[in-house]
Amino acid sequence: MQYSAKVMDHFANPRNVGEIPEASGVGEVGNPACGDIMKMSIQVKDNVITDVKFKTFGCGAAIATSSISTEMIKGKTIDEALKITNKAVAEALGGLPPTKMHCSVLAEEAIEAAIDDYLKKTTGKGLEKKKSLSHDEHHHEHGE
Amino acid sequence: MQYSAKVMDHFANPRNVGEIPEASGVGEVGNPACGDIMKMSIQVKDNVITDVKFKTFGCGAAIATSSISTEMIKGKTIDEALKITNKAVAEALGGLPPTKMHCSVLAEEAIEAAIDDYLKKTTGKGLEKKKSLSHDEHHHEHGE
Amino acid sequence: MQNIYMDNTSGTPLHPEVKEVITQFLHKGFGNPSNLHQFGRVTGEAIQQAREQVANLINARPNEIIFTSSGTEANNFALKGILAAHKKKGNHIITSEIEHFSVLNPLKTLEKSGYEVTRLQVDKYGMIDPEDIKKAVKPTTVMISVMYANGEIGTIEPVGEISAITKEKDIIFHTDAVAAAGNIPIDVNGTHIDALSMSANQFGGPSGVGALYLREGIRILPFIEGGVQEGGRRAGTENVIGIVGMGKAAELARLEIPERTNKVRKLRDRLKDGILKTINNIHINGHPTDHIPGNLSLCIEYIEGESILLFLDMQGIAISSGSACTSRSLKASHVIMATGVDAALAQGTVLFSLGINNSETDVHYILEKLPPIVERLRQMSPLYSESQLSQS
Amino acid sequence: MQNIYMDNTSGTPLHPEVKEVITQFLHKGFGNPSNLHQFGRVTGEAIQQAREQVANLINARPNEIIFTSSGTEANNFALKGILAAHKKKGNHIITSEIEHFSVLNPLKTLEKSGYEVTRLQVDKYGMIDPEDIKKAVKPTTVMISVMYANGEIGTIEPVGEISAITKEKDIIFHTDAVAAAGNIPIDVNGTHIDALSMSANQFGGPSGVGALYLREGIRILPFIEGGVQEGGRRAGTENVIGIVGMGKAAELARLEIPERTNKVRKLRDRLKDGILKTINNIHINGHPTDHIPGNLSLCIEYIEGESILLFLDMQGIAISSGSACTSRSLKASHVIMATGVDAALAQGTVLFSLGINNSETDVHYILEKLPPIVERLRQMSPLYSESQLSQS
Ligand SMILES: Cc1ncc(COP(=O)(O)O)c(C=O)c1O
Ligand SMILES: Cc1ncc(COP(=O)(O)O)c(C=O)c1O
Repeated sequence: MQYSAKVMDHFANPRNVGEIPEASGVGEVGNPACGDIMKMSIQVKDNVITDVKFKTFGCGAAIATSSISTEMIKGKTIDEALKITNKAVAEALGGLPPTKMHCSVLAEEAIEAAIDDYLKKTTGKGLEKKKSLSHDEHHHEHGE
Repeated sequence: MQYSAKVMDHFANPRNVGEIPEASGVGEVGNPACGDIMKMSIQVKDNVITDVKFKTFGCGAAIATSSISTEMIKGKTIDEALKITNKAVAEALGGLPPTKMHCSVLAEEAIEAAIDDYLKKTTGKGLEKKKSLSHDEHHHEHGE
Repeated sequence: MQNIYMDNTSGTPLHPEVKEVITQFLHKGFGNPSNLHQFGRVTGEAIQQAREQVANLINARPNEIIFTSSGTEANNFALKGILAAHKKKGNHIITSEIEHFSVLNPLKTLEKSGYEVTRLQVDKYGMIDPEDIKKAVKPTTVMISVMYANGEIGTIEPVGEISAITKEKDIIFHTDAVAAAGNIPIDVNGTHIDALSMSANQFGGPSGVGALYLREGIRILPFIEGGVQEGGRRAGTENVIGIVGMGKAAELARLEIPERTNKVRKLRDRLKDGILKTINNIHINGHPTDHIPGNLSLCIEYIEGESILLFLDMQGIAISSGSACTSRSLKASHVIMATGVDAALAQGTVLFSLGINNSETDVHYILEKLPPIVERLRQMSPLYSESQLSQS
Repeated sequence: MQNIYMDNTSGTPLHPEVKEVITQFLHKGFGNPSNLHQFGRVTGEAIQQAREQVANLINARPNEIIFTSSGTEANNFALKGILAAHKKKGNHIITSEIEHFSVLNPLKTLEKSGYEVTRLQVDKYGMIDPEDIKKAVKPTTVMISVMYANGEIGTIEPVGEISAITKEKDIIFHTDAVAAAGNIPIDVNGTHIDALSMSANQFGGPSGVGALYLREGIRILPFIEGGVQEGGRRAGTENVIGIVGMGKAAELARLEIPERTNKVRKLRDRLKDGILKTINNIHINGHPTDHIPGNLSLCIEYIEGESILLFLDMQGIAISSGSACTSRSLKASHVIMATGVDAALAQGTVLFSLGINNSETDVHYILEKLPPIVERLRQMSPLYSESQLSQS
């Protein structure tokens, strides 16, 4: 398994690391048993994501997908941000090894969770229905 | 599998090759399906084996055991010759590879067959009972 | 003394360029290719390159190549792994009588666990009749395993016709191409082959490294189980040196097959003609035209193969009596017997397998040394004197 | 940039003398050892010598050594081959939770075909309690397979006590000694071991070659079936180069184990002390004293192993996160989890495995580079900021 140059760049020099002190929305997804946790905070103004920061516990791909997805949603409207798929995240990185595709799913979920939190805070209810990401897409490989 | 120097010597320079024109006794044992045929002819005078010759179709060990067993019985009495075991033949050669032990059995049987033939011709009946050589001693190995 | 090696079926000498590549690699690579760090990357990339080189040899894709520790392992893996993955489809497998022990023995074991095996007979050239396959197919037939070419007698089987049948009837076609790959052109797509075994030391690579080609989409269960090497299909830390050597050997073979064939076939025919001219009562095994270029298998009447081999060895000539594996066994080769040769004659089998290492000089030297050896052994043989008597 | 290799568990660099022996052999030997002629004899003798060298390493007899293509194959062979040969005796096997996948996965397959497997738990050091074995034994117990030492955390298991139990109860004792053989002294007669797996690239030999020691008298069915190589127990043309290299590596290891241990353990302890001094919230895995000399496995809290590995790689330092095989998997190592470490902490596992290739300079360099990497990753970790909050 080799990471692309783009993955290594985002891993070695991650963009937008940190937390926004009084964020409009915060989302945290993943759990340690699965290997990764992503926490994303967004600042929203006039329906546009003006700032975004992440903190990630995870492998190289988890950090890289977090980093690139912050770049991808910054300046976008909520609707535009919600349209970003995990495939788009992976493609923006020049591809991910098959065993690491689940990291891009996690990035998509983290964006969604942050937006959901923002919507809940502002409108009182979250996303209509979450893009249900079936667990099947997490291809785990356990040395078998 | 390697042959001992003694085996290679008897194989490369076999002693007593041939047939005795008017032999006192002739024995032929083995069959092509098993891989070897030994034919031994003896000249007997006053119960002593005065001459012996062999012809053998077979592997290196078959030729070597034939050769050495002719040396071992030449000059011996019938009774002495009958006491020579396949183990003694193998030992005289400095040992045989396990898969080739059956050749020494064949040599023992060839001597016996020649003596049997001689006794039949002279006394009208052969050996009382042949040393029954069980077929188990032929360890064949078939690539399994 | 001469040093003539004419036992290429048992293993070819390492090609000088393969030696070179291995020597270089010894000094540069040792990382475990499973690892992410720089050392792992070096070996990982070397293995990937070898995978491409081996794939190219048979017109496959790199991910369809699974490295193994031998042709033998590839055969075990193909049979046990593919059948286990297709249990629901059926339990019948068709093969031939003249397969290598690494196909025959696993099939015997599978038979004990409930599989049904049909073993096709061959004609006097060791050739399978594709019509027999059609007749043998049942609704429960999962797989046909027939060798591409026979290493002992050289005969090339009609794999094209066989693959047409298996493709039409949706049966998995495995072929043991150990004796063929690297020696004759193979195209697993031109001829629709699902699984194919090969071995590096049949074409200038090191011994103890092989590969299984497995068509994308064909399911297989791992045979050696453990870690996720070879895409999770074959566990165990890779024999990196061997794999790198196999890759280089495959690349060279692909480029040089026409030229090698030309050279080797010419030498082989010269040896054959010379022997037939100087020694009587010789039976040539295998197909007269459809054979591996360097293969010359003979039965020399009245005498036995190992004795011939040993006398030739004393003259510095290395050949084999039958296959490498049967040269330690006592019975006549099952392959020669299957072609209908009688037992005594079959015992006189010797195999000259020529390769790019051989020259005209080798052929002349053998033609000088062989006849007196044969004569000497015949003089020692009870079968010869009897036959002379019966003729007079 | 530095080139520091501290991933000896994944495979040691080739010992210079092993390189030398392989290079020499490349130019001299290629004959198939099954053959009777001069070329076959050269390789046959080389393999025989290697068999003696490997036997000497563990105080076995040469005919008790069966060469394989890896430690993985040796494990598959031992489990499947010995159990198949003792079907009448029973169907129960005892093993541990922390075995390598090349033991765990074959056992899963065997379970599907009717075997019963008991997996023993380990304590916080990864140590098996021999009392648990006594409790687990049943009348149907055929075999106990417990590793000699664990490659991921270094813990050496109480094989002496285990073998006393198996000997008394007449149960076959197999041990996966891949991580131990060549690194610590082993005596299969001093400690009564019936079967033992090893791998050459754990002690300076090439990768992709291993061996199974099998006590004379213990029955086994071939796992790779075909020809009669390795005394009819393991088919397939031999990886001669690999075997010759393994032999030399075994000979060198046997002579140098005390000296190597001394050197490597000192460096390892220095690295451990340095890390504990400069980085907080570190958990050391494995047994504090009974461990493979060069093994230093750590969980670094709040951060994940692969990220650490990648940053170290950028600095020219090669280590592994858990075992070579799990470094491609996503889950925390089953070994670390079995010692009771919690899931998040287990994700932060890194393994420094030192070898004779390492020096003081390497240790200093790592102690300089590691702390800022840990700090940087912790600053990026949501777990770290939360823990800081909860502490303040
Ligand atoms: C304990 C243990 N067993 C088995 C293996 C597998 O051996 P190989 O890499 O030779 O396949 C390893 C590999 O690291 C190991 O550490
Ligand atoms: C047709 C055939 N299949 C399989 C094999 C076994 O291959 P390997 O020697 O790589 O184990 C051979 C060996 O000569 C062979 O000729």
